[in-house]
Formats: sequence, C-alpha cells, structure tokens
Amino acid sequence: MLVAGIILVLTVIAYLAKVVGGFEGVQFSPTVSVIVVILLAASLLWILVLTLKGRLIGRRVVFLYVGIAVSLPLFMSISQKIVISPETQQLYDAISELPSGAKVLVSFDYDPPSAPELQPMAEAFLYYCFTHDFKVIVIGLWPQGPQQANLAIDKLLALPEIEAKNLQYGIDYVNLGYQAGNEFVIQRMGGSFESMFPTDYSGHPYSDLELVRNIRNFSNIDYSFNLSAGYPGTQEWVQVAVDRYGLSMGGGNTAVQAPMMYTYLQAGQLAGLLGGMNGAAEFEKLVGREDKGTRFMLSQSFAHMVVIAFILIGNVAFIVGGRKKKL
Amino acid sequence: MKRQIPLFITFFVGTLLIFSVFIPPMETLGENFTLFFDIIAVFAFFLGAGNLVRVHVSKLRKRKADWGFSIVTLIGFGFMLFVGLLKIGNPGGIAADVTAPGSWFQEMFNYVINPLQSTMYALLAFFVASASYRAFRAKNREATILLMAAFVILLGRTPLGMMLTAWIPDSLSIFQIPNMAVWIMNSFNLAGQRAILIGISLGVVAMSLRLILGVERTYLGGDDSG
Amino acid sequence: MEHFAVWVAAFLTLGIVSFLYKDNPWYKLSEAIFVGISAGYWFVVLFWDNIYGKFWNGIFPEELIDSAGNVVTREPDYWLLVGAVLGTLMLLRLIPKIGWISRWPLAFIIGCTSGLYLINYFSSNMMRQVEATIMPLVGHWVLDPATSQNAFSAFSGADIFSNLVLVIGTFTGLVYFYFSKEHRGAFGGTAKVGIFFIMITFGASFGYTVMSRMSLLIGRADFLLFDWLGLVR
Amino acid sequence: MRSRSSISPGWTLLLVTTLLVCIVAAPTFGQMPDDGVITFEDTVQVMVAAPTSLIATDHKYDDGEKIDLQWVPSIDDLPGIGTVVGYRIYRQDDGGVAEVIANLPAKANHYRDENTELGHTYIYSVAALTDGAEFMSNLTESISPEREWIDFSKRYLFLIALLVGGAVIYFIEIARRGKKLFVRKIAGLEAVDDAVGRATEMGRPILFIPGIQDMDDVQTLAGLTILGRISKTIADYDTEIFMPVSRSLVMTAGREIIKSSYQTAGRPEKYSDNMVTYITDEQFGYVAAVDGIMVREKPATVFLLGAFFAESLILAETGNYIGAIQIAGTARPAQLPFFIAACDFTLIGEELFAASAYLSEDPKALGSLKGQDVGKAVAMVIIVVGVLAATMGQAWDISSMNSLVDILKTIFSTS
Repeated sequence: MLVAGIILVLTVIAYLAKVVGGFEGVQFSPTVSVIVVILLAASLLWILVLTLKGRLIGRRVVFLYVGIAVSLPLFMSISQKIVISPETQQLYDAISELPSGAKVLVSFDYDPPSAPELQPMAEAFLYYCFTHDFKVIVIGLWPQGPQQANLAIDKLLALPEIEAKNLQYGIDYVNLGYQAGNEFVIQRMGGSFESMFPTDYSGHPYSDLELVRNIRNFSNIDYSFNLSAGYPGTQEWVQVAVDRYGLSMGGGNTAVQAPMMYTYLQAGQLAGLLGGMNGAAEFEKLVGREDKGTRFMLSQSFAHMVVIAFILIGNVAFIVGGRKKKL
Repeated sequence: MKRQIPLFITFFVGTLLIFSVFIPPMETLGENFTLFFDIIAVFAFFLGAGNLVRVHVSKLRKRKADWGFSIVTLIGFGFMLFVGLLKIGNPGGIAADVTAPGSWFQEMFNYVINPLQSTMYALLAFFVASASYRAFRAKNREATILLMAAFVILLGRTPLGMMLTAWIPDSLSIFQIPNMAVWIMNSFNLAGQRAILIGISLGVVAMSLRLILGVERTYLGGDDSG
Repeated sequence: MEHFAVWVAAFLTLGIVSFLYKDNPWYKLSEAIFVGISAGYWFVVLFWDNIYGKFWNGIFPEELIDSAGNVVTREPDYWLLVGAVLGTLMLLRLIPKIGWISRWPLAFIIGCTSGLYLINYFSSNMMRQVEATIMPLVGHWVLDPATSQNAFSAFSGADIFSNLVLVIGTFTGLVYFYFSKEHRGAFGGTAKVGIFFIMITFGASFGYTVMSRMSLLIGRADFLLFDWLGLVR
Repeated sequence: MRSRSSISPGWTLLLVTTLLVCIVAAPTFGQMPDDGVITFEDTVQVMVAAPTSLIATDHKYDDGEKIDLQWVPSIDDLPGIGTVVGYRIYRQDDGGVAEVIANLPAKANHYRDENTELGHTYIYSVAALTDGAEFMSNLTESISPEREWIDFSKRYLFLIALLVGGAVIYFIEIARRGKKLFVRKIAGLEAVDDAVGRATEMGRPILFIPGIQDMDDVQTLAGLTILGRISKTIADYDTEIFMPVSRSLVMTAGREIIKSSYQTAGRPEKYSDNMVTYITDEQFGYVAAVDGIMVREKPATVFLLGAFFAESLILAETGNYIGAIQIAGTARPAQLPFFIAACDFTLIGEELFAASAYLSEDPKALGSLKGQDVGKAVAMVIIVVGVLAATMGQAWDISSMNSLVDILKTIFSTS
C-alpha cells in the first residue's frame, strides 16, 4: 500500500510538472547511468548472496526487477553497439537491388500489442521505400494492421526529407485496408488484388487509384514485405504467395515468430528476415535512420541481463536447496 | 438417423474437400466452404453473445460475488453494439467502414481495448522472467540442454555475450557467442522444428481421417442421446 | 479529449499491471471493461464483415462505378444461402426438441476443417520439409537466379557440420515421435538424441521469446513514462 | 523457389543467345527498324525494338481460367541502359477491341492471364514501353483456354497422400477386425486420469481451455477430441468442470461433447450449460478473464489443449502460481517451451493429435497411430536415401545418384 501511495504521489507530481511547468523530461548523464547500472548489478549480487544463504526471494521481487530493468534505461543517455546479422543484411540487399519506382507490397499483419517490435521495422522499411522512390501498396490481414500502417506513414510524411518529396496518396502509396479471410485473401490476391480490395481503406474504388489501377496480382509486384505477429502471417504468405505465385518477399517478425522462419529462409522461400527488436535496430542502422528500435535496445539488453541473472539465481537456489525444493 | 446424418455430412464434406485439391474445376470449393464457415460463425456468435448476457444478468439477479462488475461488462457490451451497429460518429456515415478513423467505435478501440490488450500482452515480460527463475532448473539432462540453449541465445543477443567472447580470434569466430546463437538457430533449431512439423502433419492426417471416417465421434453426442 | 483518453488508457494499464501484486478490485474493473467492450467489438466487426460484407453483399451485390463511370454489376452468389441455412440450423439449439439438428452445421464444419487441413498440412509440412532435407552433406545448395535451378557450393567444414546436425536432428526427432516401437536399446538411444534436439529447439525458441516479450513491456513503459507522464525526454 | 519458374532450359538458352547477339550488335542500335512504333511525338523519341516470338499457351491443369504468355524481351532491354521501362499486355476478347490487361516491369518475359473464360477466344500482344512510346510485338494465334478435370501436376502429392492415408485406413481396418496392434505408451498420458482424480479428491473444479482459435483450426478439434475422453471420466467421478471459451462455435461444440459424456455416464441431469461459457473473442480479454477465474476459483487441474499463441505463458504461469496440476498441448512450436517450463506435462506437437486416440483405448483409433508411423517411416527412409545419394553424387560426381536425387526432389516438391 505504501509503495502504491508513493508511486501515486510521484505520478501526480510528474504529471503536474508536465502540464503546468512545461517540464521537458529527465535524462541521466552517462555518469549517472553508469552508477545506476552498478547499483542494479550490486543489488542482484546481494540477492545471489541471500539465495546462497538459503533465503529465497518471491516472484514479486522478480517482477519488480523486470519493471526497473525496462524503465530505467529509457532515461539513460548511453547507447549500445549494434551488429548486423546476416538475415537482416539479406533483406537490405534484396531491397537495395530494386530500381526506383519498384512496386512494393507491404502487408501489416499485426495489432497494437506487437507494435513495439514491429512498428520500428515498419517505419524503417517504409522510410527506405519512400526515400528510394518505391511505390508502396499497404494491406492488412489483421483488422488493426492498416491503422498501424497509417500511423507509420503519417509519422514518416512529417519528416523534412520525405516531405520534400511531396508524396501523393494514390500515386506514390496506397493503403488498401483490411480484408478478412486469412490465407484465402492471399490466394485470391493471386488472381486479382481488386477482387479482395474493391476499395481502399478510406473507400476510394480500386480503379481510381493510379498506383494500383494496373496492378492485377502478384506478378506486378517487385518485392513484398510482411510484418507478422502470428496467424495469418509470414508462414501463410510463404505457403501461398511465395510457393504458388512466386512472389519475392521478406519478413519482419516478432522475436517469437522468427525462429519458425529460419526454415523458410534456408529453403530460399524468404529473401531476408527481421527478427524482433534486434532486427528492427539493425535495420534502422542499415537504412540510416535510428529511432525507437535503437533506443529501446538498451532496455532490452538490461531486461535480458536481469532474466539471465534470475536463471542463474534460480539454479543456485536449486543446487543449494538440495535439488528438490520447488518454488 | 440423428447420428447417421451428421456422420455422413462430415464424411461427405471432408472427402470432397480432399479430392477437390486435385480437380481444377473444384479448386475454389475450399474457399467457398470457408465462406460458409464465416457465416455460420456469426450465427453462432448470437449464441455466444446470448450466453454472455445471460451469465452476467444471472450474476446480477442472484447478487453473486462481484455482481457490480457484471453491470460494467453488460454496459460495455451494449455500448459497443450501439456505437458499432449504428456507426455513431463515423465520418463516412453508415456506408463507411465501421473501423473508420474518428468513429466512436474506433476511438473505443484506440483508447480502451488497445491499452488493455497491450498491457495484458506486456505482462508476459514479467511472467517470462518468473518462469525463467522458477522453472528453468538443471533438473535432468533434457532440462539442462533446454536451459543451455536458451542461455546461449539470450547471451548472444546482449552486449555481454559479445564482450565475453570477443577475444576469440576470427578464424574460430563460430565460437563467439553471438555467432553460436545464430548457428543454433540455423542448424539445431531447424532440425528440431522440422521433426516437429513432419510429426504434426502426420498427426493431422491421422486425426482428420479419424474424424472423416467417424472413428472419432464424441462431438456428435452420446450413444443414448436418442 | 486527447488528454482524457490518455488518462483512461493509463488508468486501465495500471489496473491490469496491479494483477501482478494480487487480484484486486482495480483489476476486476479493468477486466470487466475489457471483456464487455471487446466482446461487443468483435461482434460488430464480424457482423459487418461477414453478415453484411460477405453474405448480404454476395446475395445483393452493390453496383460499383469504375473510374470510367461505367456501372459494374456482379452476379449474385446464391451459394451463400447454404451458409445462411447452416447458420440458422445452428440456432435451432435454442429449441430443445429439435436441438439435435444443430449438429449438422457442426458436422459440416468438422468435415471442412479435417478435409482442408489434411492436404494442406501434408503438402507444406511433410512433403516440403522432406524435400528440403534431401541434401548433400558436403556443401549447400545455392539457387541460381538465372536458371532457377540449384547449383552447388564448394565444400566447407562448417557446412558439413551444419548439414549433419540438420539431417541427424530431423531423423532422430522423427524416431522420438515413432509410436510403434518401445524406446529401448539402440532405438531408445536414437530417440533420446531426438529429444535433445527438440529441447535445443525449445531452448532457442525460449531465448528468442524473452527478447520479444521484453519489447512489449518496453512499449508500455514508453507509453506510461513518455506519452502519459512526459518523464522521458 | 526451385523449378517453379515456367522458363524451360530451351527458352533460357534462346534468351541468353539473343542477349549475346544484342551485346555484339549493340553499336548498331540506332538503326533498328521502327515498324513496331505505334505512337510518335514531336520530341526526340528513343527507339527500341519490339518484343519478339510472343506465344500464348493454355495453362495446364486449371479450370480454364489461365493462359500463359511468353516472349523474348526487346533486345534493347538491357541492364543499365533503361530505355525500355516496361511491357504492356494487350488482349482481344472474342474479337473485341484490344484492352490493356497488365503492365509489367522491364526484363519481364512471361505473364499469366488468370482471368480468362471458358469458351472465349483471345488474341494477345505485348508492347515494349519507353518513356512515351510503345513498340508492339506480333499478335498471337487466337487461343481458347481449356479446362482439365484432373490436376496431374499434383500426382505425386496424391500418391504419397494416398500411401499415408491408405496406411491409416488400413490399420484402422486391421484393428477393427480385432487384431492386436502394439503402440508404445506416451510417458505421462496416464497423468490425465490422475489429474482428474486429484480434482475430485480435493473437491475443486477442473478448468479446460481449448485454445483461442475457432473450429476451423485443427488443433481446436484435437483439444475437443481429448475433452471428449476427459469428460467421460469427469462425468463418472462427477467432478466439477469449467470451460471458458473465446469462440461461440467452440462453446457449442464443447457443450455438445460434455453433455453427451454425462448422458453416457447415465446422469444427464448433472449436466448444465453453465459448464461452458463464452467470454470474448478478444485474445487478451479472454486471458484477463481466465486469469481472474484461475485466482478466484482455484481449480485443482488445468488443461490447456489446442491452438495457443502469446497467452500460453500467462495462462500457464498463473496456473502454476495457484498450484494447479497442469496438462498442456499444442502444435505451435513457438509456444511449447513455455508449456514445458510451466506445466507438469506437455503434449508436443504430434502427441496432441495422438492423445485422444490413446485415451480412448479404442483399437480403431490406436490403429490410426500405426498408419501415422508408416508416414514417419517413409519420411525417414526418403531422408536417409536422399541424403546418401546427394552426398555421393556431389562428392564423387556420380550421375546416377544425382538423377535419383532429382527424382526424389521432384516427387516431394509440391510447387
């Protein structure tokens, strides 16, 4: 109760500071950041010592640590080195071979909960498309997908370098919206896009959109990118669009889905793969626009370290406790 | 009769769909049947929604524990039907898509469902950590192997993993943890996945055939259901 | 309005998070709101998509006007009525006396799912995976884009090892799932190797997932600290 | 990707030769004949050669809705030069006016018209596009699409499916005739009965979660067939069962199954529709509610059998926290690690589909498992033979081995 009370009071103060005082936020200097890291590590060591002495911590302590590990790095001004993995490089190579004016189909098959991982990928991918004058066609097999696409597009259009290009809806990019039916939508798109998307997201008829008017089906698409958080997603796209219609495509997957895709990557069914936030950060680095994917990486590394620490502590407890005790 | 007809329907529909794959003029049969499924699912939804309302109204009537929250659920459900079916506040009027930006329906999604969804999903982070702490023990050989693989992948994706093995010369770079992580993903992981996938597909074949042939028929009701 | 909405979102977010400490009225309230509103949401979405979009528009197709101003008419698809009939039969459950008829649509759906999945799973999971596993141990296939044919790479030690792992792993994994023979002797040993491979797969999957899950939480933390409180710069 | 492309080696050869000729002849580009020009403007126009050798063929094994076109691209369509910006396909339908049916990028050399109708005749032409002009190829012969009744391209899929499916049916039949078939035990499936017994002893309910997908997912069906077995025991012991679901159809099916078990057990009056409740279709709304149910009702046993996604760990950890015995199973490899970490017993992939056959102890159902093993045996043999042949073929360049590999790959390739 006490903790909840303190958090509540702090929250109100912070909010008032933001609204009334024009408070601009906190940022830890590198020195403070390092001190925080050391304190965190020291407290974990202390827990390890406690465990060695036979005093086990409860799961709420684990929860607390996860919370801290995720939020504190958001304040820090230090950053982390990013190494490009081969599958990310492969995706980048695939799109850098496309000529300007290439028609790129991007399928947004996720909803807001997966946005922290996939939205940075979407933004980085679209950023590359827009700066290289690709024509972008957006669809969604998840009801909220097209909306996520619009969020990303609106954000990018506001950037000065893209605003300068004066991109036109319907000519440079379209959002065809959502269609229910999972893999059957993909299958029918193999026959005709228009049959599945008679109108775009805001109700314009397909044939009124200059960009897609002459696009019948996958044979008119140069490259396709699928952002997937589950079913329907990359697996269905590969099974239908790639296997049956020969579409060339890359995938952006949540870290959970990514391991499943290595099969397709190895079999040559996928041309490139971004896996989780790492993939997003790596891709941001390649396209030369570092944003949330990169910024969140530090939090992610911290969280990983905390999980690793607790796996170790748990196993120490297990060995000390005579390999029997169940927590 | 009561049991024979459903058995026949399952057999007929299942067999037809299996063969339709090999007969071009019947190619689209699967899609059409899936359309039927979508329509049936909505009809079933009337039963589901009816059940939802009935459960919460009866909680309310009997003043069961937490009946107050049932009111909230009922109001929420009714409100969504109201704004969704009538497309209240939809900038494009009744003809536009129900999830058009700006409609009340979509706003409810953005500011109520979305944060709830995302937060519930984010709870996973906490549970992943507690599961790691509590369940990932080197209990036996299998568990130890699982633990080690997870450990390498986790380490490989952190700066610590890079630092730990950065001293290994490039000629042996495969033993650097980040490379090991990628390599485990590409070889071991692929092998395990493949065995599981092949197994699953055979399991599906056998189970589908049991259903189609009526060996498995619990869904049809008991023997003496008359 | 925007302000108020962010507050509502923050209130609900914290309500759900409070479950970590223990079940409490705040969580119950968030849960009740979540269930009611989301059930309504999906009912409405499915209604407009399926009943109106697919069924009604299929039977009474709207006239579309194309860019040239021509009226495009589509043929009504009366097949959809079969779906509606099956759906109506489903509702007969409500009448106990003839409720058993509702098993017909159920039987239809089960036949449909079994029939569709049988071949689908078989061709993409079994056939395709077996095909992909047929490979020489001493190198790897490379796809030659010019001819769409497989060419072959040079020998390499790493390839040999990876390929061996892949083939042995797949093979022993299948042995593990084999039902017709007791896991004893050499067969049992092979099955044991198989389960090791499967465990490594799961470990790898788990490691990857930790990453993914953490990023979700990072997203929420970003919302609370940045969008709501404005603490993070 | 392999062998999907419709380019035959002959065509590739032709194409390569043509390109070579072009490169040799490159200096003379400016004097190309212009008989294919259909538009010409005052401004200086780049002239390019029209595509040649256009032919249309009926697409094999379809319902008469496809025609394949192939042509040799304009000889000016060279990498880096960029004078040809693309190709445009024209079609005359039953002698009508030629209409544009597709625009293709540069270097395209084939197109599949997937919008033809039986009984119509079509004439096609292809134009190379430059910035402002079109250079038309020859017209094709008039062609009518044909319908084929059997898709012979899938003959191997059919045969192998027939082999495995046939084995399943064969063993079901053998078992029906009363022959005893050996099937090994899956370690821990006995735990299912124990788990039900435990709940009965403790006087606490059983929670059954059939995943979050609808009846159109085969894993949901697998979960429900297992429910069919469990609910018989439950009805016998008269244990309390609660099954919250996220799909209305699953609710209907679940009720049917549990009800029939109670009828079989001879106590239909004990059954109530309240055992199966619909919550919401929303994935996490459902999870929020089920988590609430878990901590409030404290079930002794939790079954998680079906298609699970991200929620698997939330459910399994909460179940673990309340101290329930948990039995889980799914065919989604990504979720299995969590079940293995947090549950007492996990059915891995195939075992989920096999479990109901095991639990039923019905010899016919067990027979189907035997048939499944035939499939696995086939897969294992082919993998071993294929890998050996491919290795020998590559290492020592034995052509007979290489052709064996090609044959195996063709048989198992589904595209």
